[in-house]
Amino acid sequence: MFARWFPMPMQSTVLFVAWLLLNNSISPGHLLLAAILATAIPRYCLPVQSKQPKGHKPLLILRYFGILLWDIVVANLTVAKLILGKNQNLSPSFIAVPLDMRAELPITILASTISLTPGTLSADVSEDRAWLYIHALDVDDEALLVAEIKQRYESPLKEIFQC
Amino acid sequence: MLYWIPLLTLLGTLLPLATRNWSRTACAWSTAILPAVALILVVIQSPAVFQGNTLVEHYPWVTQLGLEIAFRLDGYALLFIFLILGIGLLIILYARYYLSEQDDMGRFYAYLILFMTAMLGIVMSENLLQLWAFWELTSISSFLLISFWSHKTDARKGARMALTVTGMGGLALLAGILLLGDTLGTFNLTEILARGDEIRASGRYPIILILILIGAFTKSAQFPFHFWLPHAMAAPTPVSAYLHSATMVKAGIFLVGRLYPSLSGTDLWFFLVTSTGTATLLVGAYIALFKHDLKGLLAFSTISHLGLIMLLFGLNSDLAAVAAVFHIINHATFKASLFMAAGIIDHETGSRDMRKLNGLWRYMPHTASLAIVAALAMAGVPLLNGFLSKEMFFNETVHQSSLGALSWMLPVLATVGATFSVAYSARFIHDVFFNGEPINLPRTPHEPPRYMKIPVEILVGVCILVGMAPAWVVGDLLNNASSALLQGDLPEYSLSLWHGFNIPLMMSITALILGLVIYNIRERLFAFQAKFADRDAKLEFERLVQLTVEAANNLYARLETNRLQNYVLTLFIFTLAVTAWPLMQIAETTGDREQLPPDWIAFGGILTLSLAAIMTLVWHRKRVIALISVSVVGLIVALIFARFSAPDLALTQLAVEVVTIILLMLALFFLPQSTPKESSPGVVFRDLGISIMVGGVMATLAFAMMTRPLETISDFFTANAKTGGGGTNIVNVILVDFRGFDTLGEITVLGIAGLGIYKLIRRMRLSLPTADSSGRAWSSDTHPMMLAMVSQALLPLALLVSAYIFLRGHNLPGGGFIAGLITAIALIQQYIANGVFFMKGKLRLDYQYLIGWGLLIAVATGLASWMFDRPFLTSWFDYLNWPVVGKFEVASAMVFDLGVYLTVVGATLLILSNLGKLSTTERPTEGENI
Amino acid sequence: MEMLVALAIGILTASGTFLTLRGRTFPVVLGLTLLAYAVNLFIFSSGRLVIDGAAVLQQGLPVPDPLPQALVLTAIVIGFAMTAFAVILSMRARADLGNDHVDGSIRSQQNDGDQR
Amino acid sequence: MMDTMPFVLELLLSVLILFGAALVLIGSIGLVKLPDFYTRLHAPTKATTLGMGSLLIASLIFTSYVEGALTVQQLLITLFLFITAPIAAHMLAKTALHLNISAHHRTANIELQDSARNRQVPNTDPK
Amino acid sequence: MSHLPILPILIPMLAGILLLLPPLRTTLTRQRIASLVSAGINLLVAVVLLNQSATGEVAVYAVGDWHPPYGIVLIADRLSALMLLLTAILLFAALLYASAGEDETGRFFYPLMMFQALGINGAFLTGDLFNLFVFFEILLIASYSLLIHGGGKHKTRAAVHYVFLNLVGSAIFLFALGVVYGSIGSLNMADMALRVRELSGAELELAKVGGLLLLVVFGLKAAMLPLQFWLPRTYATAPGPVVALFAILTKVGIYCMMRVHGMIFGDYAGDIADLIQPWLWATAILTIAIGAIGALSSPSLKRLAGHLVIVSVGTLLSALAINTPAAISAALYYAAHSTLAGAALFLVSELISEQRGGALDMIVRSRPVAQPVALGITFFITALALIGMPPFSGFIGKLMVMQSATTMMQMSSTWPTLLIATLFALVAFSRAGSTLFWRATGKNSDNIKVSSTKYAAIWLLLLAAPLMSLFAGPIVEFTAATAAQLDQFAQTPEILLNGGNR
Amino acid sequence: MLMTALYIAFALISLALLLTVISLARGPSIPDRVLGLDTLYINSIALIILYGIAEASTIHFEAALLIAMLGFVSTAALCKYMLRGDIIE
Ligand code: NA
Ligand code: NA
Repeated sequence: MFARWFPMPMQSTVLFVAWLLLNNSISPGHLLLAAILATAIPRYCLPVQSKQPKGHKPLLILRYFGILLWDIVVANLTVAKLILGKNQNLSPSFIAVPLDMRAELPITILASTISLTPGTLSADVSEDRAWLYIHALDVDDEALLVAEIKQRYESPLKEIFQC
Repeated sequence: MLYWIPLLTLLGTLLPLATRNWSRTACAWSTAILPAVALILVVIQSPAVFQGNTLVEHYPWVTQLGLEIAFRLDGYALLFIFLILGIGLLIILYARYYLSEQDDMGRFYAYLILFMTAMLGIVMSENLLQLWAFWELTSISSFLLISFWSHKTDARKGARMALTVTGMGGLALLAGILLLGDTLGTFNLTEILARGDEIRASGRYPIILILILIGAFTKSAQFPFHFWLPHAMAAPTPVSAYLHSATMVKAGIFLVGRLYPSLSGTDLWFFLVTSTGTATLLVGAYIALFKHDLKGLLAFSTISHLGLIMLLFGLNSDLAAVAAVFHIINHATFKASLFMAAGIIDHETGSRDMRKLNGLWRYMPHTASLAIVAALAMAGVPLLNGFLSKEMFFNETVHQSSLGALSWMLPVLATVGATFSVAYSARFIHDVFFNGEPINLPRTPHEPPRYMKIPVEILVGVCILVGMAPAWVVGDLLNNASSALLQGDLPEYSLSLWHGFNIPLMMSITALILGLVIYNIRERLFAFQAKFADRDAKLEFERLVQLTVEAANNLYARLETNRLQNYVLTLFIFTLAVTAWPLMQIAETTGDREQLPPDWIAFGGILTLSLAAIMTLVWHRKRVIALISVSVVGLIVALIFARFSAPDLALTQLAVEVVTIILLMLALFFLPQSTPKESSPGVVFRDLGISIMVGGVMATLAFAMMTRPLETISDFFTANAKTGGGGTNIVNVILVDFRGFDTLGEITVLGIAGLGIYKLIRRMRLSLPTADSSGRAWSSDTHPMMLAMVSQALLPLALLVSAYIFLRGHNLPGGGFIAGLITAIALIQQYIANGVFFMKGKLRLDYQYLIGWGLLIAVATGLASWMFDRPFLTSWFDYLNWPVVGKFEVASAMVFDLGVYLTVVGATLLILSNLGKLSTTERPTEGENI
Repeated sequence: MEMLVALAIGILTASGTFLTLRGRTFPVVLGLTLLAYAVNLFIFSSGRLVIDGAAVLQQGLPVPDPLPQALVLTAIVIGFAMTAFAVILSMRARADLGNDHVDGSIRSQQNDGDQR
Repeated sequence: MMDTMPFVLELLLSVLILFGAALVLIGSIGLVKLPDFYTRLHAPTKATTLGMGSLLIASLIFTSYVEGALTVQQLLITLFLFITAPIAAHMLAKTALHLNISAHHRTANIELQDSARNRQVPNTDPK
Repeated sequence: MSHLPILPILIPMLAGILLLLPPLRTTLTRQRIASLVSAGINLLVAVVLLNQSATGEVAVYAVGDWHPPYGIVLIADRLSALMLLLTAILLFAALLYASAGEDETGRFFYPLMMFQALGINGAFLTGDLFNLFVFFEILLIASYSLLIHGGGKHKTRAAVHYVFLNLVGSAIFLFALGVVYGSIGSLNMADMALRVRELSGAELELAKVGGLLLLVVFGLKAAMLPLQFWLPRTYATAPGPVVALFAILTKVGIYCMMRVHGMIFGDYAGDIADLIQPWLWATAILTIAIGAIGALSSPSLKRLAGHLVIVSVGTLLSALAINTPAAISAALYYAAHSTLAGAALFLVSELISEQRGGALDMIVRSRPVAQPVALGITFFITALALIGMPPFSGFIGKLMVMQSATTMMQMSSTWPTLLIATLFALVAFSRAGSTLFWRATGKNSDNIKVSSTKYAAIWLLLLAAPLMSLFAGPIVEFTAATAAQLDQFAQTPEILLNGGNR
Repeated sequence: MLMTALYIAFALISLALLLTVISLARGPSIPDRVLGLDTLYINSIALIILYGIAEASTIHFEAALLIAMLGFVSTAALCKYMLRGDIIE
């Protein structure tokens, strides 16, 4: 029943909140509208959504985003410094990160995370989704970087999506 | 009831068509009926006319133009009517036997009667404009008659020549008539004839005279316009007999006579008419002698006699005019009979070449005797009608003195002309009927069928009767005609055979003797003539026309390059041309409205914009780069709108720009990636110059406007947006309410564009590039995984946003259009990220229906207001207050905006999704159309 | 400020004009797009410039002339429809005529088979 | 209303604004300055996220203060940016790899470029 | 209240929309019936409107109930009624002709024809300058789509020229609107006419620029020299029934000059009076000349027809240049005549080209036409009408135009051009006709099946030639009254602002 | 103080705008230019946000929102174009 009305509860929630954010009001009228849209839109979009593993452990999710935010702040400052510094001091590098996850959504989130955080940028994923190629702006120790990515981001994601 | 005369014949054109499948005799009879009735009608009317009355009838047509249906019957007209109908009937009888089985007789008779109608119209017209109408009708119907044997090249060419020459004359005539009418303020003949002095006094007289005479001269084949007539001989002989004896060529003569009272009596008249007449008389007579073709000889003799008549009119003497009228009668009779005789000969021997035709007297004595009498009349032998009018003619030439000391020239030239006419008449008689045996004719000659000769007999009879007892036979007719022509008392003249032994008689005798002499030494003359290249007028004319056409072609080809670049350039240059002058009148470009201070953003923004625009211009050959630059321009324009308090514009501009870019990318995939360097430096320089000027003009205009205060109607909108339109977003209220009609039209445009583009795409067959411009194969990763993921995730959000934009549009920036574009873009993003296959059938939407429904909803909203007896698109709104939900607005404008939304989504997706299909197996299939 | 906007209009118009005078469809389409931008700014400017104006009815703020804005919106939409048609037509021309010249044939073989 | 604004708040806003603007500028500087495409790619994707972030927060605080109520629409913009920026960067990198745009010569394991382009497992043997 | 004035817009619009949706879109038969019916109703409405306007009544319909000068108004007066009737006749004839097969060669034919009519009718009705632009765009986009109906190289090639040129034209139209609004401050034509009298100094000059830019736009629409080159090829390639409807397009341009320039920049506009006349003199004469030359050099009958359209445009322009009520009246009569006869000729050429195999309508020796008599007569009448030969409408029209020239200067410039053009047309037609019908070789293909519907369509148009001539009296009365009414509007635009009059 | 900060910020952003356009003009590769365009979108969002603060109005947030969305779409489309040529397949 619930599944039929809210095939994608996650999205529905996001939409519901987003609507209130947009109008920034919690008047009954808007609550009603939000509810309607949050129900209608996902039902309409369902066909164009490919099947993805569900996320679990909401707390873990929140924690993950917390870390992410903090890293973004740090990342920006480091990168800013690098940009303003001398180009000669840069030691850019391509790095292949082995992946333990295969599902599309987690990989996408991981890749995005990497792109948003310290001097790293997801370039591409190997066809078998076993390798994530990233470009780093300035690395001295690749192994360290890879390890950090895997434990700081991949493992929580594996936990969240249970894959 | 005069109008019945032409009307009957007009109806008469239908009978032969109706009876074309009956027996030929029946067809001929049914053709003859109505003209005969018309003739009877005329005869009934004639007594009144013979008492010197002029019958006139007016019926209003386009009175504002001085154009009315007006007929006139006086002696002059009566004479011509008798000729037209009388000879016409004889021709019908004659043609019955002349035409062969395979000729479409019905069609022939129809044309003939149509022509007859036209002639009657001319001679009976009381209104000059109406006369002109019939005049043109003769040109057209004669075109049909001459080209009757349309499979023959020379028939077609002869017909076209006649039409062109007489048509040209007709146009000159029209100008003359209009000028005349403009001078007198009327087109009615009675008045025009009465006010001749006014015309002659007017400064426009010379122009009027020349224009009208051109009309008359071309029609009557006067030198130098005579050349078309001989080639009209390609027509069946009955046609020649009719057109070139009594009717068509006489139309010009008729006109000159008709307007004689209004236009004659001046030296200019004398000079123009007499000289033309004389030239024609001589040229015609001379050439006639050298024609080996029977009809050719007759054609030129016709020209010559027409010249004679014209000459007479030119003499500015009433007596001469009488002589002219008399000769009109005589020439009609003998020339008609001669043509018919020639036709018979042609018909029975299969040849018209006088070098082959010899000694026919033995084979067809009856026809021969008829032809000989007629020919003698043509030669002006005593006791025949031709003699009388020629005597009068000589008499007139002798008694005029307009040339002062040189007045003797005219009689001499007249005699020369007469001499040659004797010569060619002699040739006609001797070469054809005597002069040994026929030389290998197609058929052995014999007499024609009985009834074929009757018309000839009648006409020849007339020739003799008139010749013997002129006063008794044609006296009254001539008197009436002449007095009607002169519009006054007749001069003294007698129609007796014997005026004593006077100069004219001597002239005649001289002409007779000399003529025979010339005929005897003709061989030497032929040899002499042969020295001159025989210039074929038809070829000359064809060449002339060809040259004109080629000239037209060249000129047109030079002007019409069929190159878009030239068209656009012309457009811009013309734009500059018209705007230049007023702009130069503006003393001070800067107005006195207080200007805004420039600031950082504006500066940076405009600089960026300019850079981007110039980049587009500089790199327009590297297409992708140009594309990117254009999108920069679009972005900045949007920012400028935002900067100057126009958020709606900013939003719309942004959305539109992205869709445009996507569209351009889709197109670029199939188009060359780069533009070749084609324009020469000169061209580039020129184009740059023009562009800079255009830009300069627009910039100047903009600046001049912006720096001046302006009182507009907009305060009304500001004042009424909330109260009248129910919205605080004035722009949106204008769009969906104050000027909702524009928006309705605008989405219609969008919808139509969708349909049109769909049409374009359906039959499109493009080959897919397998590699990019640098030859690199495309990436194997058709739909990058992460992009697909995120796009899917964004779709709901995007839809939410568009819902948001839509709902707030009435009071805050947004609205149906922008919402529609956002939806469309969000969906297109799915196509881009996931591909057509993935999307196929997943969105339950028929975009074409979407357009239809969108437009329908918009229109329906407009129509709804009819129920409240308000005009189309009258808006309605109210504030509802529901429990829980609270107070909210409902407005008809929102329903309208929904229509906008749907149309936009439909059109955009119809375009883009179908365009996407181009490259996939989803190609639209041929065949099914609706 | 007015001067700057006028300048922008001028430059856009000039570039657009120049591109519409080119011989291939794609640059012409780009030119038309630029002209459209120029036109929109032009009409917008005919309502005079207002900064910090109220986009929607608010108390005490200068209201910019809304009519030109509405006109521009209509113009933008129509311009979009027209550009779209022009773009697809260019593709169709390439497909049917084998080249992307605005005359459907390169200068050398001008007017070929165009005698109708 | 700005003159009535408490000093601390104003200070905070000013700092946020300047910080954000500075970061955005730095992003663009990087765009011009950095040696190769892949390094340049880092500049906007990063510098801007935080730059935009702080600007948006500034505006969030400001408008909330002006309207006298919490206005949070800005968060939605931030959300959009944070979702799209990395993917845009990814697509650009992917494109650059496909177009064989060479990395700066001092880039380490430059050979990975090829395996990345062909989306194969890495072949780390130096060419 | 009466919604009559807006019906000519709503009928085709609704028809067009419904033809896109089931149940109408599903079968061809339904489409044919539906569109012919709606065209019929449209014709009926046009007749009613004409009757109403003939009484001198001017209906001003305020769309959205927003009164002038603020809202958009539709003006149903004599002029618009006349033009609407012409369009309605053309539409009906074109659809009738198309229903005999032309409609199967591509999609959306009927909806597009309806939208085309919608655009034209709107242009003839609106009293608002920007709304006029919108309707221009509607009729343009529809014409773009119809031009390529049926497909083929030639159509595409012509379409590229036509579309791109007109897109530039639309841009200029918008520039013009910008200047006009920026200097006069209103969009309602009547209101502008009033405001323009108050202008002076730079504002006045700006208004002039606007008015002249509008002349460029309308001139392009009307195919006025030097903006006429696109027309012959475009019209020659478009499908017959479509071009038949296009025959009114050039007149839209002329109409706009009468309406807009006549009212806003007309005789009573103070310092800006008779803005365009100086430009019209030269262009009129040259337009006639180039048209006549083109006619003489036309390789095909359709091209010839196209050039005759240009000649007629030139003739109309010369009347506008003379710019007296008499001249305007003449222009109106001539416009009506040339539109109908021109449309007929395009359809005739289509028929001819169907019957001559590969030669189509090219003026060259070829196999004879299948129906020499029926087709011949039709062609002959059409030709006479277009050349301006009595007794058909062209003759009256030419007389009117020539008589409207009163001063020696006017006569000496217009008469020779007109008469020479007539002669050229005569020559061109006699060459074309004798070649097409007489210079035939081989057998005609008997397998050609020509439906009588097509003849019906043509004769529907062609009947105008004799009838307009026969009833020229009353018609001229109407056109004269129309000219007078236009003059009245130009003098006292208030009439249109106070909701018309009786 | 806030006003001063704003003006400085405006100057900085305008500078950023110019730098971006320069890099866009400089290229050298097409991805470079696309990157420039993408950055330009971001910069203009910043501009609008600042402008919103300066004007003390939220009227332009939709514009910012739209730019955020549409910027991504066009960047993605351009990349797809360079990768596959055909952006909708
Ligand atoms: Na809006
Ligand atoms: Na709109």
